[in-house]
Amino acid sequence: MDKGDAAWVLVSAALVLFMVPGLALFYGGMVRAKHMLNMLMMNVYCLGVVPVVWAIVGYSLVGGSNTGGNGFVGGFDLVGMSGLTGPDAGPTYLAAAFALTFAVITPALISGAVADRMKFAAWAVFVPLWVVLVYGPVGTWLWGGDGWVTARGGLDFAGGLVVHINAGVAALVAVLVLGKRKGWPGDPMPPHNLPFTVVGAGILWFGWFGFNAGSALGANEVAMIAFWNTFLAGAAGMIGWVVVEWLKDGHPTTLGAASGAVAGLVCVTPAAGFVGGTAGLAFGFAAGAICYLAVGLKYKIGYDDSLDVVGVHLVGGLLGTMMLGLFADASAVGGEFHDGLLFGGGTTLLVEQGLGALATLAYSGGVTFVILKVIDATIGLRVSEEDELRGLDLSQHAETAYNFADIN
Amino acid sequence: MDKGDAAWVLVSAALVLFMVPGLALFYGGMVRAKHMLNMLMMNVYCLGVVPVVWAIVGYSLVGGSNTGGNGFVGGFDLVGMSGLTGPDAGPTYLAAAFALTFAVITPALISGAVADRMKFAAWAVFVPLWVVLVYGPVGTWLWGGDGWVTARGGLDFAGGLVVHINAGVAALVAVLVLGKRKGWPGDPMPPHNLPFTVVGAGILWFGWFGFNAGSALGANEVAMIAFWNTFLAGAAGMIGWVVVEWLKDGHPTTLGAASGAVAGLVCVTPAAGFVGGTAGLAFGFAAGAICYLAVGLKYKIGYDDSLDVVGVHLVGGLLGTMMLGLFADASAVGGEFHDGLLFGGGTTLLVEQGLGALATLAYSGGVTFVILKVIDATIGLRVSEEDELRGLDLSQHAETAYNFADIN
Amino acid sequence: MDKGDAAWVLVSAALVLFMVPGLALFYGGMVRAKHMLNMLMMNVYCLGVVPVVWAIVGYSLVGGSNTGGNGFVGGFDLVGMSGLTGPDAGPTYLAAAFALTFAVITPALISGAVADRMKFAAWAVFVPLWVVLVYGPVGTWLWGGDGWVTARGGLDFAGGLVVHINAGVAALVAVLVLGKRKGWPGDPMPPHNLPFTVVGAGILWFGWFGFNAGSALGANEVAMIAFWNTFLAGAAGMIGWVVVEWLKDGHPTTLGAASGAVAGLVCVTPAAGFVGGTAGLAFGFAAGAICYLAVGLKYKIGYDDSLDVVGVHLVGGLLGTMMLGLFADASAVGGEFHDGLLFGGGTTLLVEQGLGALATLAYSGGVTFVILKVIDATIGLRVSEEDELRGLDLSQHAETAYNFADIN
Amino acid sequence: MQKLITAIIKPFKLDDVKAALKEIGVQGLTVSEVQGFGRQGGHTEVYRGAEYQVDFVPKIRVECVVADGDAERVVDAISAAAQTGKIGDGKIWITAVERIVRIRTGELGDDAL
Amino acid sequence: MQKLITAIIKPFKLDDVKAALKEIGVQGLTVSEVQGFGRQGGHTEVYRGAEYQVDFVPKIRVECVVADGDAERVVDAISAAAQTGKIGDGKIWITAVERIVRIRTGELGDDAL
Amino acid sequence: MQKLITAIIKPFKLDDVKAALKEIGVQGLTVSEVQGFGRQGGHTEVYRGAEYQVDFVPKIRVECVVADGDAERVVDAISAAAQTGKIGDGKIWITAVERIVRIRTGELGDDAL
Ligand SMILES: Nc1ncnc2c1ncn2[C@@H]1O[C@H](COP(=O)(O)OP(=O)(O)O)[C@@H](O)[C@H]1O
Ligand SMILES: Nc1ncnc2c1ncn2[C@@H]1O[C@H](COP(=O)(O)OP(=O)(O)O)[C@@H](O)[C@H]1O
Ligand SMILES: Nc1ncnc2c1ncn2[C@@H]1O[C@H](COP(=O)(O)OP(=O)(O)O)[C@@H](O)[C@H]1O
Repeated sequence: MDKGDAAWVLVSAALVLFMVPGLALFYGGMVRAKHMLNMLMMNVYCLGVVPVVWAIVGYSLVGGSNTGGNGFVGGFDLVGMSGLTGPDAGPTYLAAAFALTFAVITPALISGAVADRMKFAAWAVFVPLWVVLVYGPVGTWLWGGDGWVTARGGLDFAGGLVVHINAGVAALVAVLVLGKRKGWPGDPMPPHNLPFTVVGAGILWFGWFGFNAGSALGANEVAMIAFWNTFLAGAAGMIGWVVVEWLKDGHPTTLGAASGAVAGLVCVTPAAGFVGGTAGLAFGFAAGAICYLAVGLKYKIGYDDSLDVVGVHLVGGLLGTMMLGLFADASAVGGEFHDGLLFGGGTTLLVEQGLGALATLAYSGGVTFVILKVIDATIGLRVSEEDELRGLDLSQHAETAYNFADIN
Repeated sequence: MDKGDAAWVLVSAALVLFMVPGLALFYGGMVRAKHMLNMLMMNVYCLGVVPVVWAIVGYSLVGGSNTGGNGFVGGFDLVGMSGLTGPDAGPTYLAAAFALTFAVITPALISGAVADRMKFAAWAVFVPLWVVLVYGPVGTWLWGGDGWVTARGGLDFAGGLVVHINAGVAALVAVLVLGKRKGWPGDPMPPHNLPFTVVGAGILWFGWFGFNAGSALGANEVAMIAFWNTFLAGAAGMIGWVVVEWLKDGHPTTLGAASGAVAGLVCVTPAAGFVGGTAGLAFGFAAGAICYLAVGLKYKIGYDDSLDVVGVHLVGGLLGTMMLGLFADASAVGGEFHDGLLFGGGTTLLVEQGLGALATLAYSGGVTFVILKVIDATIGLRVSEEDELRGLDLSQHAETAYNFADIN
Repeated sequence: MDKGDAAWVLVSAALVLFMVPGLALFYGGMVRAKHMLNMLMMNVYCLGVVPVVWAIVGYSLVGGSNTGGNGFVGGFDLVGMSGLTGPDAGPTYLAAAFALTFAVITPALISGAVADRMKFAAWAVFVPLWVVLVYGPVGTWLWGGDGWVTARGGLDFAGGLVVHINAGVAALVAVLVLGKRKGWPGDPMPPHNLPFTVVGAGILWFGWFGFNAGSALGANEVAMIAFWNTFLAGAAGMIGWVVVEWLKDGHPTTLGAASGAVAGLVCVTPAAGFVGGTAGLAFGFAAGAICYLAVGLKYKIGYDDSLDVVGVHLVGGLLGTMMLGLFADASAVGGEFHDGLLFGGGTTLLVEQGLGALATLAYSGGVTFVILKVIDATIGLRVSEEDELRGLDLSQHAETAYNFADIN
Repeated sequence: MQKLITAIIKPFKLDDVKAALKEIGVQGLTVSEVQGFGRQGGHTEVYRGAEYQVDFVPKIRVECVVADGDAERVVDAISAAAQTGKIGDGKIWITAVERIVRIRTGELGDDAL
Repeated sequence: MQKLITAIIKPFKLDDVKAALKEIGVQGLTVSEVQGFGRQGGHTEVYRGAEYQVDFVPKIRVECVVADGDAERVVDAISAAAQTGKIGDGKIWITAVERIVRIRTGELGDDAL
Repeated sequence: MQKLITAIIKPFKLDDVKAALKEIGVQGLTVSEVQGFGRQGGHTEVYRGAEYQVDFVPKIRVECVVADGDAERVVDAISAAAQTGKIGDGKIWITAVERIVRIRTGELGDDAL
């Protein structure tokens, strides 16, 4: 493996790992203080349990040889990292580590939806099950040896389907199964620490360069273009969201700026290495404006998606996946894939993108539902009303986030 | 492009981007709680608007062909990133992204000076205008194709002139135009969250390795030397500031340590790839001690530079730019440029450094003044007294930074 | 130097530097609010003073030619970075910078033990003395030209001995010399800001990739394997700690998750490039469980190790150093060293590991004791009872960490 | 003469109490965060295995100065709104106010309310 | 006998009030952060498009125990210093103190002040 | 009739005061964080060379409603527990409570304590 490529992938894996505490802060700042540690814990727990699962079986499911070559479920030949020995195995370890960071952050995204009411024990069981039963297969479809979506020509550069639609639809199912927080939507539930949310978004953006440009798997031209697109989409996402909310609500908000940047980054994720020029601006502006509008849906429809995982990740992921059907431009990046509608490729790619999205929605939504129902029937999904009121920090973790008053 | 070089520049661009939330925290910790989000927002907004401007016209102004070859104003041939297609364009996208991070952080530096009293709408208009009308040209002088300062032999490794003097003098002009905060200097305005300031400084230092060593544009020997100098100057800056304040005020302060490190980093910025050995210590100690003394000037002269952008960035930038006239050492780094006075180069370089500094002071100061006056006459620069008292978070953004009390 | 290698080491040095503010937050979140800034300051001060010492004499002590070739004390030929000139010196500057980051963070680790009661002036003198008199020699034993431990076959990939046992035993000696905090263990001293602790742990983990995988000194296969092991051990450390505390105390805690991850990372540090497969999980689980139990010892034995530097770094470092005697596997990583007991190497390596550990315990413990006694006799080690009660922020630094109430 | 009504209530009842007072015509009140100790008992926190008993429970103190004749009604309104029937609902007490001034206008007595 | 003067004022007036009290010889006082509800009205915050009405306004409560004969003067001083003339300036009320002790010395009554 | 005992004490004495009150049978109390100004004097902070005088010292306010006959004993207990003998130990004052209700049960008077 070229050492320049290795250096960039090493860094990228570290950057994506760093997104997890970033996400924890981004989400944590938005919950009320009494639920803060639970939100952090749901995220960092993914950093604990997923690597264990990954080393044992998860990586094999995505990176191993395809079972029966059908492109639907991965293989078992790398279970326990078996057979990896000697320095030649280095690149495989690196690939496993880079892929692992994605498997860590995807379930972590869901935590924002179920915030403030889920038993930690339920979450502790949910995450490894979901990674094996949902993330593993969907990852195989796109990024495994002969994933069926990829084989048909569907595109997902860094995780529009595998990460954002996948986590987003799981989040939607989870909030429907879990039910609303006590008091929602009547009671005010303002963010308790927006500076944390802003810094969290900053860390996410920083890490997203590893996520998107690292998905080029080398310090190559595609990485450079993906870096550029990621930069533009985050920026335009912020501007798109802030402009629309300024016009609609009368104020440009800090939370809006942070949310818009994340929306833009989500949206460009499937496309980062497949478009050129200033296309990143289009993905960003569209995501900023549309995700802003989408987060309002929960009040109209009545599902309590605490921190708008549906509005940002599901909607942003779908948007980016479909926009790629318009903007994909093989010549701009020197790749071999169907061009999008706007670049003379007709509707072929659009159809494949839609098919991949639908399959992900159906599979992830369905299996997530089953996992949650099983957990609910055994461990129970929700904390008691009293525990919810006291706060999940005390009830689940026997801790409080802040103690500013010194009394000794 | 060599992949090792590419890997380092990709990382460096990400690191410099990460400086923006770092700067937001560094500054944000110093303001009062009711202005916190506005300070964060002024910074992150730069991450939103500047990339949009950059993709459309900004990069062309600095990286495009020189208009008429006069070295004063950049070209328009890369407007809208036109003509960049195919994988060969990769390195240009990377160069544009790296340069963009500098264009983002430079106006962000100014926010610390105008803190606590500027209308957000005014800032929203100021930033893109300033990037195009001030940053673009000054960037061309040094780093454009045939910038006139560089052509004469003036040196600026990573932004003493283009970034720090440029932003510093703009900050000075801005506070003179805006006027003092209500109550300054009589009322106490203590920092509201010094831990944020310390972490912010840590992030800045971390990112500064990308800023300075990344300016070598490759993983080469100059990058290594620049990394070393950056490390020493940050450290010596901290020690310089803390020792002087300990002697003078009786206490070594955390804010002093953070400020001194930043001062040292500012000062070594123009010189990082042009000096060797332990010269970084000299830049750091000088900056720590002198910037500490410089921040006291505002009370004597009577300008309200809220967070000492003048004392740290203008003074530190000038100091480093001129010290380079003493310490530049072509043989130490294997470069081709005038040696400084101490290394047998006579006063030639000193004169060129002074000329570049004066030109930047005059141009940036003048154009900034005009931009602000125009905004004042149209949108208005300052919030009302009542809005200032309530805090900019509520009045400009309809948000509050912290809600520690859970009442439901 | 290969540019890919250079890129990775540049990044790694930056990552390890970033661990210092990470450590400051990790520790800072655990102290009471009135001591917060002092904790931050003890850490960032290391970033100030150690580089100065390093440029003058420290790097020479570890990286210079061995004095008399005895492998016990380093050389003086690189004092003041003398003789380093021209671009060829680049890699030496880079090596010096990377090594420097380790010399910065090692004394910083000790700060957690002496928290809440040490005079800042005493700490200011302690750090440079300790780096020269303790860190320099022990570093030479392992990583200097012909260090005696390495020469005998002892292994320390990234600092089990040099960093963690070294700092850990110094911490133990320091708390014994300093004495307990007023009120300990009767008075409650709960953490004041666990979100900071969690983010700090996240930054530490992120930086640890530079620490461990960077110690391969290139973007090579060993770096990839070290990266993988670091990932697994941090994860398994978290799970190990949380599972044991959940069983024992009834709750999975956020502080436990953060602490366990750090314990796992500590434990794998000496081994990261010497083991393969899923061995990282073994190091992590063992460290998580055992360090959790070890932190309880202070209440039984009665030493006031404020933030468990002994329980985590000394115990975790010893554990990893000895486990390496079991798990070292030269063929797994393509290295040349004794295999561990489990891989057919017999007890040879175990003995050498034990010898190195004992020597470090004795030397570091002894010299630390002398340094502290000398400081106590001159400057005095402890603040007055009244200063301790008011808080070290006010008494040592004339600052307060937080001002949330706006009164003007 | 006026009365100062001081109520210690559960934090999540503040909105209900405020609404109830508004309804009966109370035009102003002052609230603060306090910590209560009483029958309700506190909770235990655990940090790295060390248990730490917290006896205090977060409460809200509501203070309201009212005209003599309104005191009864105000106490009843607070009582009704703040009651959950579970331990820890809190107390309401009345003390006598000798004089009250509205700073803005200098108005005194009931006019100052 | 002493009086307890309680004043609810605008936070930015605290320095002025303290100075005014110092000037007329008051030697001690106790302040706390409170939230006021009254005519002044609150503000609206917006988070991701959801409006959220905050009825409370930050205020400072100043408490000062003074000798019977000083009460009038103290109320006047606070009133003058805290007045801006705009809605929300706050209230001052007086209650009777039956006994006061200085903990340090055990001194009682006016000597304890 | 009951008495409201208000004590301003040093924060690190809260545990001792609580224990002392528990010992003499007090079953409930309410505490809050306050800032005190008095003889004790504050401290100076320095930010980038600018000195900033803080006159206020953190204190804890303890409020406890007790039966008429217990007031004396409670004041003595607090006084003993909170005393360090150094400046700034604080004050205790007593005011009369006209009525007290336990919200949970509606109990009145001493039964509400
Ligand atoms: N004697 C008292 N004086 C002052 N406050 C009290 C007193 N007793 C209780 N409180 C306050 O009332 C709150 C509720 O009291 P508690 O005994 O827990 O339950 P209940 O109100 O159901 O009797 C306490 O947390 C405390 O704040
Ligand atoms: N009846 C009351 N009891 C207790 N506090 C009150 C009362 N009325 C007002 N306040 C306090 O006084 C503050 C100012 O009152 P407000 O009605 O807003 O304006 P003004 O003082 O100009 O009449 C309120 O925020 C509240 O803290
Ligand atoms: N007249 C007063 N009214 C209300 N609170 C007071 C008064 N005098 C002092 N205090 C409170 O008591 C605290 C201690 O008073 P201080 O004068 O510093 O010391 P001491 O209690 O030893 O006389 C002050 O910080 C303040 O909170």
